Amino acid sequence: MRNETQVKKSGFEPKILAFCCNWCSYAGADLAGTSRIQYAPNVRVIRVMCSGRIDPTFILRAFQVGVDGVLILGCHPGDCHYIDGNYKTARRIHMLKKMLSQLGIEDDRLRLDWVSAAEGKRFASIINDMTERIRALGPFVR
Amino acid sequence: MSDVRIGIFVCHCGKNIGGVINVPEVTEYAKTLPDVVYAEHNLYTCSAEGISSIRQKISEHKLNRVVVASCTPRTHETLFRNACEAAGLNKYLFEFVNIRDQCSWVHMQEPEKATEKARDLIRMGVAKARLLEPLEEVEIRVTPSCLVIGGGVAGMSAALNLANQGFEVYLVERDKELGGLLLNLNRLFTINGKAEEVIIPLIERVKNHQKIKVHTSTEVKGVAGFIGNFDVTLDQKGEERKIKVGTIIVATGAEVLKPVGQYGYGDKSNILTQLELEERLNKGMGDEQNIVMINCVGARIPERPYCGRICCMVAIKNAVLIKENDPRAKVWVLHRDLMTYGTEFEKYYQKAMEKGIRFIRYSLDKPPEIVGNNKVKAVKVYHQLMGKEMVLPCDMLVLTTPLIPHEDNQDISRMLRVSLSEHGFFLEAHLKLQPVEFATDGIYICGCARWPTDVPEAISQACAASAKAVIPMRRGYVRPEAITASVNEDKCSGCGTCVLLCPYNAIELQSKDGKKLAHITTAQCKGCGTCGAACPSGAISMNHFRDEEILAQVEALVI
Amino acid sequence: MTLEDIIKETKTYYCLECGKCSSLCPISRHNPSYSPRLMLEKALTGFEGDLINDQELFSCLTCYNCSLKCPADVDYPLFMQKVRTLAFAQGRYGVPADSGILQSFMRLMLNPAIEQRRLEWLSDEYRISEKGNILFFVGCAPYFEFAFEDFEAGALNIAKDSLKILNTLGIEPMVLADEKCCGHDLLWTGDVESFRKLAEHNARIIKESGAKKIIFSCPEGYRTFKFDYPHYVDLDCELQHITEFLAENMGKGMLDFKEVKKKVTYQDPCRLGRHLGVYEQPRKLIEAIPGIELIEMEHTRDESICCGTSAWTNCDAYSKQIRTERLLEAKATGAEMLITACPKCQIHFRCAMVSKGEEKGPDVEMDVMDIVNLVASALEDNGSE
Amino acid sequence: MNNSVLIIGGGIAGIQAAIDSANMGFQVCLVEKSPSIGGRMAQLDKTFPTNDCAMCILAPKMIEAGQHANIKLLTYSEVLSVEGEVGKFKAKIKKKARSVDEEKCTGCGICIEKCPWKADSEFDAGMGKRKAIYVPFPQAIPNVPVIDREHCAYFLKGKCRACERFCEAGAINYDQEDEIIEVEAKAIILATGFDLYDPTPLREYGYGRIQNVITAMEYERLSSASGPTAGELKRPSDGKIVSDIAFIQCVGSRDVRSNRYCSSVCCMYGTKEAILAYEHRPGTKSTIFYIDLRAVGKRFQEYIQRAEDEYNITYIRGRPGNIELNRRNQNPTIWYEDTTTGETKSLEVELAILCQALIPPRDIQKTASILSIELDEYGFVKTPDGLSHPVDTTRAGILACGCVHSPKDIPDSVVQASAAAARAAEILSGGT
Repeated sequence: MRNETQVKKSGFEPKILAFCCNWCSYAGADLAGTSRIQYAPNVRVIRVMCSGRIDPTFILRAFQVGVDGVLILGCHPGDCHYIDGNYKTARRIHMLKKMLSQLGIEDDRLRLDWVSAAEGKRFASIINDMTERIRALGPFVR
Repeated sequence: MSDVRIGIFVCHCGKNIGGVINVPEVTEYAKTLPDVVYAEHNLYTCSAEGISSIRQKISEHKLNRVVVASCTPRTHETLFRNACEAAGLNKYLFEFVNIRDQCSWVHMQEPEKATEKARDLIRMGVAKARLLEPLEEVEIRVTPSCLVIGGGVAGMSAALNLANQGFEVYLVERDKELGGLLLNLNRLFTINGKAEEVIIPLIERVKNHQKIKVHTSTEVKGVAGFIGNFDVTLDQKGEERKIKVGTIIVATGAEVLKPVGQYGYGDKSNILTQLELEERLNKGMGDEQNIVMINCVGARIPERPYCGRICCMVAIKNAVLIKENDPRAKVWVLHRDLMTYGTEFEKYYQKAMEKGIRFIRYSLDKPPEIVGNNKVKAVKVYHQLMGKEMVLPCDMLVLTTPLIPHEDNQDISRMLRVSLSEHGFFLEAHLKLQPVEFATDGIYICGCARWPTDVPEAISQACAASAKAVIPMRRGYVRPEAITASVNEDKCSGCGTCVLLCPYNAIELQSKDGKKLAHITTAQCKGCGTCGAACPSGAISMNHFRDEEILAQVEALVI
Repeated sequence: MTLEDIIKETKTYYCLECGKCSSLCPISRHNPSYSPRLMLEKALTGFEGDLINDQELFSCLTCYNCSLKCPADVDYPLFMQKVRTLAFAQGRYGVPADSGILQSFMRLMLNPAIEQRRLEWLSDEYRISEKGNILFFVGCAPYFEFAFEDFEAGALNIAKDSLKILNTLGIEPMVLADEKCCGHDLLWTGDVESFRKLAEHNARIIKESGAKKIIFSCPEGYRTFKFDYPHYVDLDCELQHITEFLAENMGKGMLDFKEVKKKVTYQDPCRLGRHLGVYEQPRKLIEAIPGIELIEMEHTRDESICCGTSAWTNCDAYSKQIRTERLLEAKATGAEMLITACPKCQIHFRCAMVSKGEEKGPDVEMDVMDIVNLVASALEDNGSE
Repeated sequence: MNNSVLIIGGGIAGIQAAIDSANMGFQVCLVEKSPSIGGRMAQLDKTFPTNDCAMCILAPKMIEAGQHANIKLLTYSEVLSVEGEVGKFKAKIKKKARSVDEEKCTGCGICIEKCPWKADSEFDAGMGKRKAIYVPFPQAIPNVPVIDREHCAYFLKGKCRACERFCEAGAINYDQEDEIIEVEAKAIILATGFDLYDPTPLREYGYGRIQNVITAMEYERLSSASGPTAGELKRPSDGKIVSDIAFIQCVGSRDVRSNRYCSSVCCMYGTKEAILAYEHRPGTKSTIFYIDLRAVGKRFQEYIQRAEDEYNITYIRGRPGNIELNRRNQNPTIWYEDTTTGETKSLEVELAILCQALIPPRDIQKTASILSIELDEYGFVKTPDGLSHPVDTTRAGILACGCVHSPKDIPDSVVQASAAAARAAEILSGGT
């Protein structure tokens, strides 16, 4: 699945897609901005109301079109604006990860994490960490 | 040819965006995107000039989708949506692209990469905007009346508040009389006034209020419908009656635990609960000289971990009354923590100490033991803070027990489709910020049915529940979230996955043409989209975040 | 007075059983079997016998460290004073220090036939008046002088230097030859009847003297006159500790200090400090002497630590530990001298430095001096000594 | 301006009362003395017993209040006088000069970035710095800065004007003056909350003298991801990240020398803060000193149980006597009696946190005299009969909710806020 000849890992800039829920993680991403915390420019955020909205299809489609890594960011357990949407996401992603591993897709390419509206710094460090991990893995090739 | 006409407005936000991102270049790029017919950049799109430009360009270029690339939807979406609406465009045809908080501000040292990211984000925004659909905010009429279940101090207070605001109230009480738990109390802390002096006038006011219809000896037998339109069946001793209400307040209270089998309660004649002591105090005490009270009987134990919240004050109140009645009497209160929280209760505790009531701390590891056969003669207690066993002579043992939920809370919760917490009390929508609301719109909760409360707290909660109930009734309609889920009945298999997942009980399976199909009560849907993500048949569509829209965004990420 | 009365009077019923008293108590920190809180618990639960027979009943220093910080406003030292009265009535009086020699003297004084020769030390260099407005209450210094001869208690010098300073200010106070013990120690060990007799005697002779104002160099006498006498006798006089009086009159230009190059630290006596609230005047006085550098100890003012014994009772190993620690704290400041304002503090500290045949502990040697002696030694034209 | 309900105080109680009243259809004027609404809750890291992030649940309410068509926000404003009676109150409100034009300001923040002058941040409880032109915190509503004229070089020395130079919206206005606004209201809701007890007078605990003795609110800001240390529990003396800490309950509460009442929430917030310490650094040991563990709310006992079982938190029954400083390592040493064993001991920790009392707002006397309402012996707002009118004051038409009545937790404050809105609605409907 990896094309190691085309791009040298060192010069590779991964494209990462992040799904953020409106109430916690998207607000946390905004706070990173208002706090001017600098992080890797590799992520593109799609806002949804709740991480519970994220259909596995979206993630699979992202890999299909050549996104190198997908991040799902929700509210911390117990903090969900919609009572318990994030628990449902957790279960769903857990299942999806098992399936992806069957396909030989590296575990690091899909990550589920929690960011609160007060955690601008955490948001930034997750993005940086994800970017580095994907950079190390190299591009995901269609 | 597509008839989609998109207009894009890119904001410099002074230097905030423009200082990092090449805004003119991005604007030019935006013009090349499919269906984009117009693009401009503004120093501040949110300024008066920016807003009027949006309105002007909508009509000038017959725009039917608008994209603003600027700060964050969390603070500015409403503003831009309103600008669209003012120009006659459905506000859901607006899409926000965040190029400041999540782009220029966080990549200040990398202007080129930030510009590239802005291009990507705008492309993704346009991809979604092309597919946006207008949404109608439907209005649901709200019947301006409320059903209050429970005629105790909470229920009556809620009813009065609603009725005084001019709304019709059906107050349903299962007992013969209004009044609830307070009917059995002697005096009320911390004022130590007679309970009847509070409850009787309240009952009179409720009974005499022309807006309140009191139904005693009546139970709620069935509830159907949703906010604004509940169909309620009342059952008065077998006689059924149907009413229609817009809102429902649950104020069914709680009951005092009877500690059967504990410390010899039930076997020995001189053991009472605090509630039974109230009656004795009301009628007149005997000549008991040594009174021992044990707190936390049946509370803060593994089987019932919660604290009864008000029991300490009940014990203090009755201890003081005994002492005032006969200053020679000795009163011991055995406790595990005195929960006299706040200003008034702590003072109440101090007053009791002044009066000579003595408090002894015991631990759950070494609970008090009683001495005596047919009657309690003494109580043995290990004084935890002296490390010493004491034997207290005892003419009367009083057990302080917590309020516990009614057993039939279960039935009410099923009927109303609201939840109970693990303790058996009703579960609010959010413990901190929505303490008197249920997750289901239009149904509210107050008083001891939610959690043990004293009288002022019950009244506060009753008024709070009334405040929530009155909002839709005053308005006369509810406009539920337009961003909701909807079911494509042709695709629905009736599997019920969504029904189980919905945190708001907004989905149920309904029979239609011989098939079981998911039906979403739009008025109850909050738009989280969990159902849509899980629907195996792809039958549920989440408005404004439809699969097509999100997939288009995903696909646009990579050119 | 019953135990219940005591509970009411001292507001013990408010006790939150929080243990703040015990955690602040200098005795409790060393002696695991003593806890002020447990004393109160015994009272509140009606274990009167246990309370009265408690070995530790007389260990309390009545230093007010606990009460001053008590969140429930319980007057624990007063509680002790009153409960000891109950105990005394049953023949309990703790372990008197020095075989009870001082208590014996106090009680001997009760004998009306006794004719004291307590002013023999008064030489001509001190000017006193037969009649006047101001009375100097000498206190027990003459007795202490002999009782603690072996480590130079210097108690009498306090009396002498007090007079010297007053004279410098142009004051020639009355001193009374028939003055008796103020009764402080008897009161605090439960002997109320003896205390009453001493109080009555002192009140009578002071009234006869016509004094309008009494100056004390001993904080215990001051405290006793101020807070305890009013419950037993009627005596309408203005009362002042000599440091208060001097601080008040310092600015009048009559006290000229010469330079004393010394680093000193100051021990707040419990009575003067926490009981009476006199913290600033002694400091003001010390700092008025040129060349003196006053360095505060870690625990100072209202947080100061007691010298370890009160009322010549229950002076035990824990008492010694307390004062050893206090001396180490004083030394840690780098000061050369420890100044105090109570003759008993001085006696107790000096005692702690004497190693009576025991294994040598930490080095606690340090100069100790009463503030009165310090001030007198700093006066220009230092004639005496 | 004609408003139906005047609400004084823009913390969670005031915000909730405003939103409820506005949603009922009434015109609301919400007056807040600081530059942003949000109040004390905005300062909190997380909230017990759910450990919700405070800002996550508060910010949407702030935005709702800020954007509601029926709510007029007057921040950085104070009520000067109230005349009239129920149904026809007239209030004079001083809108203090922000030195920034609210209409022109876009909230871009460039002025703050460029301002060279700093002052202690009130929002960070003095643990961090802010600029002389500032918004109290990033999520502030309104997102319009204010020039603190006491720290601004231009106002002090007549030089600088950096903010003006960089503001492209031309919103800086040094000549702006205080404005007096008259507001008519049929009912008034007082929700000015509480202040925090300053433990300096309790010298035995060494606050102000021992660097590693801090207050609970200071801890809250240290713990907060948006705080001055970005959520790292760095102690003040040396920036060391702590892993052994202690909390002292009833500092300024249940104490005749400060406040005799119980502050209601400290046992719980202390527990929460200890749990957060563990979450920041698993394994962290916390000791909580208490007298009575007052955990009376829903799920509170379970919270305490979890704290003990899962978060390495030890509860010791005993109110410490004093805190001493270990000069070698700057650790505070806490002296206490474990009252369940009768032993007097000491415990050395890396950081000691004083769970300070909630006290009436420091200007409550002034507020009370402006509104002609009575206060109780502690300075909290008195209810008319102590029982049946829990959100009323002694004056008809003036209601009160939240901590200004007595210390209480967030759910109870929110309940009272809604209740006050309901009572106001009753009054506005012609009832009593």
